[in-house]
Amino acid sequence: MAMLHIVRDSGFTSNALAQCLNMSLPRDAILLMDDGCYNLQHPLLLAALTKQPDISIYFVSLHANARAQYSEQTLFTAITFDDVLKLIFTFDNSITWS
Amino acid sequence: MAMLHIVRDSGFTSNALAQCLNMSLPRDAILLMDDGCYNLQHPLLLAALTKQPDISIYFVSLHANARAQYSEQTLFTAITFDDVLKLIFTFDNSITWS
Amino acid sequence: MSDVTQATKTVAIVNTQAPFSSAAGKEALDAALIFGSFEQAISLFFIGDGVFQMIGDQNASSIAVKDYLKTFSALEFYDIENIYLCKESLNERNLPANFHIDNIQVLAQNEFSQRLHSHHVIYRF
Amino acid sequence: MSDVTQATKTVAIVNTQAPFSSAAGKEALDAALIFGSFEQAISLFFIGDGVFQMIGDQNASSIAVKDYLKTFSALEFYDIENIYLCKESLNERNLPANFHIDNIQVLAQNEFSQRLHSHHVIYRF
Amino acid sequence: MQNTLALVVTTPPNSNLTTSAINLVHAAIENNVKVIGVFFYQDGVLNAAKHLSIPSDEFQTLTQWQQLNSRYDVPLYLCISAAEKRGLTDELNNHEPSSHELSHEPSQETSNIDSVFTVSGLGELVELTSKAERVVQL
Amino acid sequence: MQNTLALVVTTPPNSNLTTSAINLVHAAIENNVKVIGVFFYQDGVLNAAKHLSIPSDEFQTLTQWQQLNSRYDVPLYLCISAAEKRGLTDELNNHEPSSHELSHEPSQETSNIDSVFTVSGLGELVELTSKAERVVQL
Repeated sequence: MAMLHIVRDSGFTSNALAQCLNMSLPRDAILLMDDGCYNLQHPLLLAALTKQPDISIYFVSLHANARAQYSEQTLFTAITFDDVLKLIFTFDNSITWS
Repeated sequence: MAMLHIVRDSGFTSNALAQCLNMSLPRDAILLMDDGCYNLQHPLLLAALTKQPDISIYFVSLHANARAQYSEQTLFTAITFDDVLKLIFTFDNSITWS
Repeated sequence: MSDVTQATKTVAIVNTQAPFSSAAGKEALDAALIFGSFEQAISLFFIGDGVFQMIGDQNASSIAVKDYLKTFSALEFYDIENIYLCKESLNERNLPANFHIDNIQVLAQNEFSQRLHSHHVIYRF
Repeated sequence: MSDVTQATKTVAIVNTQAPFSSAAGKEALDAALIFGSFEQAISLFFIGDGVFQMIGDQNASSIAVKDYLKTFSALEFYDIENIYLCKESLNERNLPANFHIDNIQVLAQNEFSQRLHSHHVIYRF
Repeated sequence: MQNTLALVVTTPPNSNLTTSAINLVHAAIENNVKVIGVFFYQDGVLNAAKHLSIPSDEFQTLTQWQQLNSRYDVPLYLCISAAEKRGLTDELNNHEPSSHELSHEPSQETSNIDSVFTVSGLGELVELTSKAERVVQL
Repeated sequence: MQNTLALVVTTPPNSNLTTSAINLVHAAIENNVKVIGVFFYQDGVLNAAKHLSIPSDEFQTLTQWQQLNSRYDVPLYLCISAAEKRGLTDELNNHEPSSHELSHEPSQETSNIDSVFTVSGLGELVELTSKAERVVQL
């Protein structure tokens, strides 16, 4: 089943991001929420773009903007809470890393 | 001034250990307490033994034993709570990483 | 996408924290046992510092922690048999495969992840 | 070893956490301001994710957080002028040296650490 | 058929992470997803503390939960075993207050849990998990 | 001259980290170090929750603090602003209880803070910091 990984922590402080990336499979998606948005600039996430090119990466734009976090990566998709809800029902299951 | 670094978190989950090592200077000491004892086997701490040979490393043996954590390193000193208290007054100041 | 019926719903409880400094491990086990008592299909996963919950020769009472680790033996009573532990997490911590309960399946990361993906609901502690 | 007299006691408050998800940053600032109001010699340090507290163009109110970051401007009022930020932490996070208050001194790790060591009491948040 | 969602909240009321959980419930309501229940566990139980005093210019988490319950009928389940370990209880006095006391002192308390929360056990989590089409832990 | 120590506790009562803080205070007393005060801040304020219900076979953190205060005169200072944000208050009822109520109902509560804790502000932290020879944050 395809899994939605909800990342709510900074990968610079905790290993939530690293663990998420270790557990993700090709059809999965990663959703950066809350402090997870600090990972937009994290080397591990940027490396995942080349290592796991099939994975989709989303971030809640409200949360990123509040933190003055931006990304030059066109492969990261900025979304709203309505979109988060759609993702929850699009994917088979979800895990929250925080 | 010589500083006592009290580490209470596992370096496998948080960056407390890494931050402590970044901030430690030659005459400092590191004290592993509570979940900090999981660092007895952490590569960063083992690497510090060669990179920062002047630094002293202590651990609360009660906390390490409760967690079934051991070390083959003779450079790590097992201590009691009475010794912790002595360290607090031996060093000029302390910082707690957790 | 939802072809899940209630009868086949499987639940995974993922443990990522060490046992003594936070209530997470105990509260995860409490939840697992309740799911078991309601005869729900439940699996336990241990990854990262969560593997410290399963290693042998720990002595919780010496630091005045009630030994909830002993309660893991109740899993068998509720027929909870899917207990998975991440091999890479063990190796990274230089831990031997010496556990305080039987029936633990040590899986390489990829297989561990595959098993996790097969569950309908996942709680992480 | 203790040649410290009360009159010369200096206090460092070290910030290691990002501003919005926990109360740590606000409670550290509350403490700093009280020390300042009692005319104690106090310095602020920002390292790791703590540097996120100081970067410009944040918008706390958009996520319904009361903007305690604005309160940092009160530091000046209490003559708290020693505000240090770790350069390596900034670089690691790919952040520009764009801050929401003035008078921040960006120091390389070693000098940052030397300054920290010179304080008698250190609180970490 | 309407989609159904259950939420498990494990973060305390003074964290912005809890604001995100509340926002997700609002998004669900606006998108015609039925939230069949919010289950409060771990440090999330602190959301039910009746006497939480947040400055009036800060986000009022408790007021938000109260509105979600009263306006939109979102059931809020509190895990009482996790709550009791964190100082919350619905048995402050182990006796029945007499009618005399009730008439004289309306604020006589037997609980420090806000009444909008349904005191529950982990069995409720099993129920929600089995009933909801999707479950999210926040 | 006797060494003096102040402690700042920021961990909650259901964590073994708090047990370590208590052990350090005991070690201080046994080694003739004077603990001039313990200041409870951040999540440490939850240690003062009066109604915490820990199963009797688990570590009774509150009882330990009570003993340190009553037997060894260790002052326990609670940061009230941090406490109020976490549901603790010493003003449950904003009126004086009448003598009638007091005689009839001894458990009439005006506070959910255990009486062994001294309700304080951050000024007390400044005081302890300046007075103690060493300060440790646990």
